[in-house]
Amino acid sequence: MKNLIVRSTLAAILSSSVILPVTAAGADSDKAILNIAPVQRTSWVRNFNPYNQTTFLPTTNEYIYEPLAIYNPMQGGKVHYRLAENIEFNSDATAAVFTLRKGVKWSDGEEFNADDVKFSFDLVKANPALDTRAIWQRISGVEVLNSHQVKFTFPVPDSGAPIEIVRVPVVAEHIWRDVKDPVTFTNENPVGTGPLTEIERFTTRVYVQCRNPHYWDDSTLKVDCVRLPQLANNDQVLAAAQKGELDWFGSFLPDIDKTYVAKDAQNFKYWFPADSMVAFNLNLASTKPGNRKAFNDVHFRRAVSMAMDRNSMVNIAGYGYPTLNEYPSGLGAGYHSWNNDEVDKKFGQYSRYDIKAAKALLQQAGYQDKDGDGYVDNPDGSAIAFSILVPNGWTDWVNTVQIAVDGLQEMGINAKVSTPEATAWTSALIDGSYDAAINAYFAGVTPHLMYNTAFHSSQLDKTRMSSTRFTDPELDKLLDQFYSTTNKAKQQQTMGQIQMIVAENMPFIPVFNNPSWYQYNTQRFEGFFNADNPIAKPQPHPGNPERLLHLLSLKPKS
Amino acid sequence: MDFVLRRLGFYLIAFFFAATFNFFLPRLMPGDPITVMFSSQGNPLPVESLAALKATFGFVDGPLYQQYFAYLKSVVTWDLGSSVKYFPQTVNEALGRSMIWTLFLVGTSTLISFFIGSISGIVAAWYRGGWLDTILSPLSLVLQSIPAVVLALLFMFVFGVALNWLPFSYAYNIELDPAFSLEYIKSVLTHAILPIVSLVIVQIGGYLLTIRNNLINLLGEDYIVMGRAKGLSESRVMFNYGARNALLPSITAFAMTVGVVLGGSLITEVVFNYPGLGNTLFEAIVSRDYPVIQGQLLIMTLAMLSANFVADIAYVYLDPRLRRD
Amino acid sequence: MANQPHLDGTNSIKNTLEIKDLCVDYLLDDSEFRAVNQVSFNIGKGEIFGLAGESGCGKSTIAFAISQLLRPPAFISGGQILLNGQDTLTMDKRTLAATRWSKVSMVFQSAMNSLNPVLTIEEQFRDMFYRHKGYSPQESAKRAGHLLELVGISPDRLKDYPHQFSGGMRQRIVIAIGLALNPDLLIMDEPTTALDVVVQREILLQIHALRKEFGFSVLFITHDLSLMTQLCDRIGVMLKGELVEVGLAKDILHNPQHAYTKKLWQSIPAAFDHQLKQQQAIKQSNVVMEASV
Amino acid sequence: MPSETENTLIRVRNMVKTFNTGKGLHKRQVHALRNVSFDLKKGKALALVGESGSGKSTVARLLTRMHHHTSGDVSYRGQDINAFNSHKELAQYRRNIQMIFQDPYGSLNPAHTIYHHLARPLFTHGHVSNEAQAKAKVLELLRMVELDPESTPSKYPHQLSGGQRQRVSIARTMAIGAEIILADEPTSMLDVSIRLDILKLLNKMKQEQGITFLYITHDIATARYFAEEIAIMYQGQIVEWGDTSSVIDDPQHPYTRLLLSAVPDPHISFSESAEAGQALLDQANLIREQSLAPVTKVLQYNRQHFFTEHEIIK
Amino acid sequence: MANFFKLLRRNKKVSFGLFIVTTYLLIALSAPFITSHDPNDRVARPHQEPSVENVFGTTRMGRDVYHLFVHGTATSLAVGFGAGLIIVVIGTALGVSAGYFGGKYDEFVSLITNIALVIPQLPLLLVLAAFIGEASPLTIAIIIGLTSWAWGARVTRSQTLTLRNKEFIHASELACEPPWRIIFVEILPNLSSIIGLNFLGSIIYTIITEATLEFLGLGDPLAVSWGTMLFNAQNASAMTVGAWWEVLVPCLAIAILGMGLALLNFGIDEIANPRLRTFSGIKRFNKRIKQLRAKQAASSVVQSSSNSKEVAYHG
Repeated sequence: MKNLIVRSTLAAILSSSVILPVTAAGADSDKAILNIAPVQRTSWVRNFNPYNQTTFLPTTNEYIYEPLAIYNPMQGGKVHYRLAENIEFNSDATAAVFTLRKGVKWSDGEEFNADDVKFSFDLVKANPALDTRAIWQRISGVEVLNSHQVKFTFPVPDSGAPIEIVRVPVVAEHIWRDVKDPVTFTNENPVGTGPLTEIERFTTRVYVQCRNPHYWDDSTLKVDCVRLPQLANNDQVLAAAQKGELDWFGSFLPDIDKTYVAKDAQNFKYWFPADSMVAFNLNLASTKPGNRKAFNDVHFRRAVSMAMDRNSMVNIAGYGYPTLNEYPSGLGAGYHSWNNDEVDKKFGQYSRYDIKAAKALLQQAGYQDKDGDGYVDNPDGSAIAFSILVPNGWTDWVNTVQIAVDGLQEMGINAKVSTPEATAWTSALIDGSYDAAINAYFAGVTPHLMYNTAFHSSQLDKTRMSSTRFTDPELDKLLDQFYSTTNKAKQQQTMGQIQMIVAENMPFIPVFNNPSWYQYNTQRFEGFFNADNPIAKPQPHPGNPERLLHLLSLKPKS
Repeated sequence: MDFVLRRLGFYLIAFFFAATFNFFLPRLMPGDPITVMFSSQGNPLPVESLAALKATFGFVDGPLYQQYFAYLKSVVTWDLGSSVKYFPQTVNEALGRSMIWTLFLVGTSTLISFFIGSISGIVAAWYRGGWLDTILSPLSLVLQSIPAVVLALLFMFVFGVALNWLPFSYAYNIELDPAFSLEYIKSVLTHAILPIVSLVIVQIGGYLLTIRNNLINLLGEDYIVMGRAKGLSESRVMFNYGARNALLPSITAFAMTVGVVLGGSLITEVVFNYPGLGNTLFEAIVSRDYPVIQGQLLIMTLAMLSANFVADIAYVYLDPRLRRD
Repeated sequence: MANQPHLDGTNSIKNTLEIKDLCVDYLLDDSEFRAVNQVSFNIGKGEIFGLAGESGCGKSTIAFAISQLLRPPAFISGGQILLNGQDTLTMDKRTLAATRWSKVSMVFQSAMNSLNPVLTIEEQFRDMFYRHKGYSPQESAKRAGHLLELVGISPDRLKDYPHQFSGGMRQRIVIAIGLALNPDLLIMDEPTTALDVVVQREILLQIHALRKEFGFSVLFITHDLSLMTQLCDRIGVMLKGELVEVGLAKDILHNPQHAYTKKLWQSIPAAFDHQLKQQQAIKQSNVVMEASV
Repeated sequence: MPSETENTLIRVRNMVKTFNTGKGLHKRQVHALRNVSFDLKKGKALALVGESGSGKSTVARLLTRMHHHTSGDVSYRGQDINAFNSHKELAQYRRNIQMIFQDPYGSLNPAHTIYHHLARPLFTHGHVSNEAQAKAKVLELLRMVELDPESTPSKYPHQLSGGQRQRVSIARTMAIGAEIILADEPTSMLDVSIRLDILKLLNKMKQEQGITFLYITHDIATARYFAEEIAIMYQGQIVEWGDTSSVIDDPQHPYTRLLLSAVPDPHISFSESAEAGQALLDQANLIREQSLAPVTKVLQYNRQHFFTEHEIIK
Repeated sequence: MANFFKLLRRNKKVSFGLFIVTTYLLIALSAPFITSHDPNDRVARPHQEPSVENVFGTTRMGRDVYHLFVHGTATSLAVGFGAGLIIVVIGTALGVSAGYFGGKYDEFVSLITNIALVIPQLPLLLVLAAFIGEASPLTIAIIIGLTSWAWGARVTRSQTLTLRNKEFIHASELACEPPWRIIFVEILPNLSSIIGLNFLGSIIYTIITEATLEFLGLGDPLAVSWGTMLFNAQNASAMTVGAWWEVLVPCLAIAILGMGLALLNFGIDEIANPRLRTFSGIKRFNKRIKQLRAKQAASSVVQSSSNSKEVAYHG
């Protein structure tokens, strides 16, 4: 869940840091310094431990620790090789050999080789706390074939494993083998393989990270340094952005055309491509019998879906930033290349707002107001009444749910909004102690991640993605099948079947895709990704490995 | 001395209560931050990973009494663990850094408002019914009832955004490194103006009214009339005879308001992105950073207790009747 | 006293205090209340003059008016207060401040309350000495020590705070402060009400003796007519803001003229045998007088 | 010791009261009363005279059982008052023994009308059963204390003068139906001209209704006016007691003499005889010190006049 | 009653405060009659300026600010009065009982009260509200009520202690009134101004605190109250996008009500202790003095006072 509209909870009508003009920053004004705001924090704490997913600095991944490769979902999962030159599967996709690029050096001048890779994976295995991506569930062994080849073996045929493997940071063995506790190690002076490894300035308020003297891809890199001012909330980001102090950032900005673009239409721009899918969940295992009965009826679910005024959700609750998702499978525009057109033809009507049809559908299926309380009941007379959970403070979602409730109420369904704290919302979704909720799904390199975490029976109770408790043996089989081959056409076909089953059963009710927050400023740099130049996901934040591609494509304006 | 010792004993008890309360507070609430943080991570976290992480951050299960004693020990040794959100930063580091700023805000604004409030309260009472009294007394009451939030927002909007006179975010210009330089100090001061002024306005009315009312109640006292009859100058009678005595009860009130000021400061810091305890606490609350929350509550309680203790000592110092030999 | 201004061409001033037609009003919410109504009396040099009356009759108001200590809503609406021939009501602020205490000092009603609780006795001497005489702290401490001895308190208690003294001692300290500048007039506003009779007697005897020694005049205010008659040379009786009778103490006792004065005497029961008899006699003579009228 | 008669309502023998004050290291015992003995006889007034702090008010508080005495025997009509433990017994006892307080401004509740102050005890003690009766009785009480029965009941305490309030207090004790009244300086805060009226009223109650009084005062003159018997207290001990006239006109104990010498006498002017009593005053501290010592012996001066001797202090 | 009106006329602060508070009360009570729809309905396009249809404009969500204000008034007042009631009841009960009964019980209550006083309020409330989650105005009222009684308890206790030693209480005890009657009939009426001050002060405190909590996003975002109005305005960066009305309306609503209650509070204080009055007579006083001086100056030419009154002078 990378790009929920960032919670704008903190106080300030509009807040700005009074920052000197960027050009005045530091004596090295001849350096190309890129001002980025990838995350919002109240203070910088010097921690460049790449395994510490929660607290490391946003310039650790990719910028210091270059990945082996980058998978680009926007290009249908295309591989951009970085430290690796090639990835080759064996015939049954139970192992893959990574061939490493020659001549790559660590920023301290030491040579990078296959031992570093094996060391890194062993490190993760030895310290479960570091294995936050659960990589050792996907792989069963790492073997150094020679100084430039590493072989990964998988417990089952898994052509998707490299996607996860390349997300594991590779660190320098000669540094890390002396680290006593890699879990609490803060790695204050990092040695990396990435483009920007030198910490030139560090305060709690701002830090500057500059060019790796030994970077293997030095000729492509045009940015000398990135500078990260500490910004605590959306309002501060906006204030800084309005002054043109930020070159590349990703934040929710209200009325962006008015508040940002209008200040300098020539240079201030944004692009919000579709990201993670947002859907309503009805808990098929609800503890309330009346609700459970209705939720398990696909007609009821379809009627609920048709009561969703998706356009208002996008335009009013979401300021028009999200991307409408009327795919009955929930696939969304981001994965359109995977789309099975048949699915939309067959079930598309159920994921479009049509309150009249919804009412008719309910009527047909026998839902009527039996007890005269003004709300429809099950055909057997048991009552339906539920609250839709939405995390408190996530304003755009709260408004979205309110719009949904308006539609449901109009249809005669007794639905309300409930806004527990995010913690309570998360745990309710994980353990299934809720009736209905709004939820967001993973956006992986392929749609497989979303479907697998949501509906594979092995995933039940593990994350909040499996919240609907919908499983299907056929679906399980198809999901397992998807990565058992490296054949793209076969995968496409499997994905088509998966979509069909999901759309037919409508276990979740997709409404829109979250926007990828991305704004940029062309006063000083050019080469930004945008709708006309859609190379990869454009956000600067650390969950997006493609940002390395983005960084490398930027160059100062002459 | 006896009095001071007795108060100290009370503060110990109060602190113990607060600490105990502090222990149970997060334990009554569902979920731990690790689970929450990782349940939305890219992949389901293996159980072993989760357990290992929990152990690292000190979220160990065990009988409640064991946890409690471990906690008490950590409080006594003031070893409050690490922040979850800003690991590996320790709670002490996080608090230490932000406390300085809060102390600066609260201290400066309290001193200013106590000084101005008391003096104008004394003058208002002395010349009761004069223009100062007629205007200031109801005005300060009204100001007192305006929430700190509203005031801070208003100030920020008017003087920061609309007029653009003063900086209204963070404690100093981030381009400067903290140093004992004129530039840095100037930056700190200009950045502090808006938060301090709004805090002063929130507080000043209270001081003004307390001391005014105290002094008015004293005006009929014989020793004040005697002071005047002695031919002493008006200001000498006003301050040495009137104010000295009227101040005594307001010292206690002064300590009481520290809590209110701390609260006001929290909000003001959040509004002005001031890097003090308020900001830290709020962020900790949002991210369920329990160690930091607990540390915050403890340190704020300590602040309250110390303020009260200082007030007690000041009281004994200023009121000879409490001094026992 | 030779350089005192002369009044109306008279060569010397006989009276320390002359009050002429003094009126004091209190401003109420929508009216005025006359607390002192056209009161006139004189106090001669070295004389003890008593002002008797019940609570609210205006006797304390007069005391406050003399050195201009009244605060709003009370104001002096007429009359003159001549202190050594100078009208205190028309004095400018500076002269007034200089006059206070050096010419008129006061002993207040409540023995417990007339000393500032947060200052030492020495400091309360010192600020006054400094203001009027410019004494150094050492000088003032020395003087203060003498004064305390005069009222029978050990000078080494100068560093003590008021709460460390008993009520009687506090009142003596106030008297000592009151005599510090050799004033012409000492105003004593019910100085002994809060004290026990024995202490009261001790203090008043002391005042009586000091007056002989220093020659100041005293304005003595009390509701206790017996006490007043014992101490004072002359007495004025007040009723509801007006002075209804003035005379020598003896005359007030033996030959009261105003009905109110008589009533006051009648409401004091006799304590001793000889008083009982005397009262009996007065009663009879009144009966005779009334009969004759 | 005082002689006993059948008319004795309250009999106090060797009453001792010690208070514990201070905390911790400053814990101290204060001996408020030391072996106090006296009788209250029906229809008579005993004046308890002393300086402030002599313990005279403590006596009243102990008699009303607001506090318990530390030791000694106190009996009401032969019954030990410490034995009244149940609320009912205590109520029975207190119905008979009531107090009039010194401060007329503090003894009436500013929030209630005079009617409330008088009617409440009537109901509480079952003297009346309905409003009409209560009204009539209140009027009667007000007439008895010479207050205007028409306008007074609806007034609030702040609308009355000090003397009027004290009359209401007296009426209240009547409403309860007390046969013993402990009057704690009932006139000391009143204007001189009113004092005698109040005393006259009390006197009338004593004579006409046979009410018994313990009259606590520091004013010798009113004691003489009102009380048949007098007891002089100093620092928790009674040092001299007996017939009022005998004690006042012929004092035996040095402290009594000191006290009496200090009583203002308009006939003895300072300027004429400033030295009057000066000899005694000069010894004041010595006398005080001696009188503070425990009593060792009681001497009888005449049939109804006793005084004490004290431990000799070096 | 007549006295009451006389008092109002004389004390402009009280009457002005009373006017404000009454107006708010009227708005709150008549909310269903002076609004036409649910305040959460989206009735217009987002951020419409104040106009005839939407007198206070609309919010980012297209809700009518006037409707939000009216219903918010009801919520805020209910929360304020509710918490005020809880605070007053707990504070008075503890304070009076501790002050009256004294002894070990008093020591215990005082200890608890003093501890509650030295624990910082707002941070605690923030944490509590966050942990409870989805804190509705009712929940907020209850937690504020349950955590804010200490000041009232302390003041009431000390006042009760003073009363306890008043002679009229002794007299009631001697008259054998039962303790409950002494507390309720004899003591409580004399505490009315303290209780009133506590109540008004608590209302102000609660309304401010509720708005603060909600503003920080710790309340129930669906509740219609001034705090959530501020929170939503904040989230929509209303000031930045020029929708000043969305911020100004709740700000002024809170500030004006606060002012009204404060004036009322001040008035009660002045009535309870007339010495504290800001003495409006000073102007009159100065005028009167001036007149007198003028008159004296005029008459000083004519030799004064032949109209001395009759005084019996001896000798």
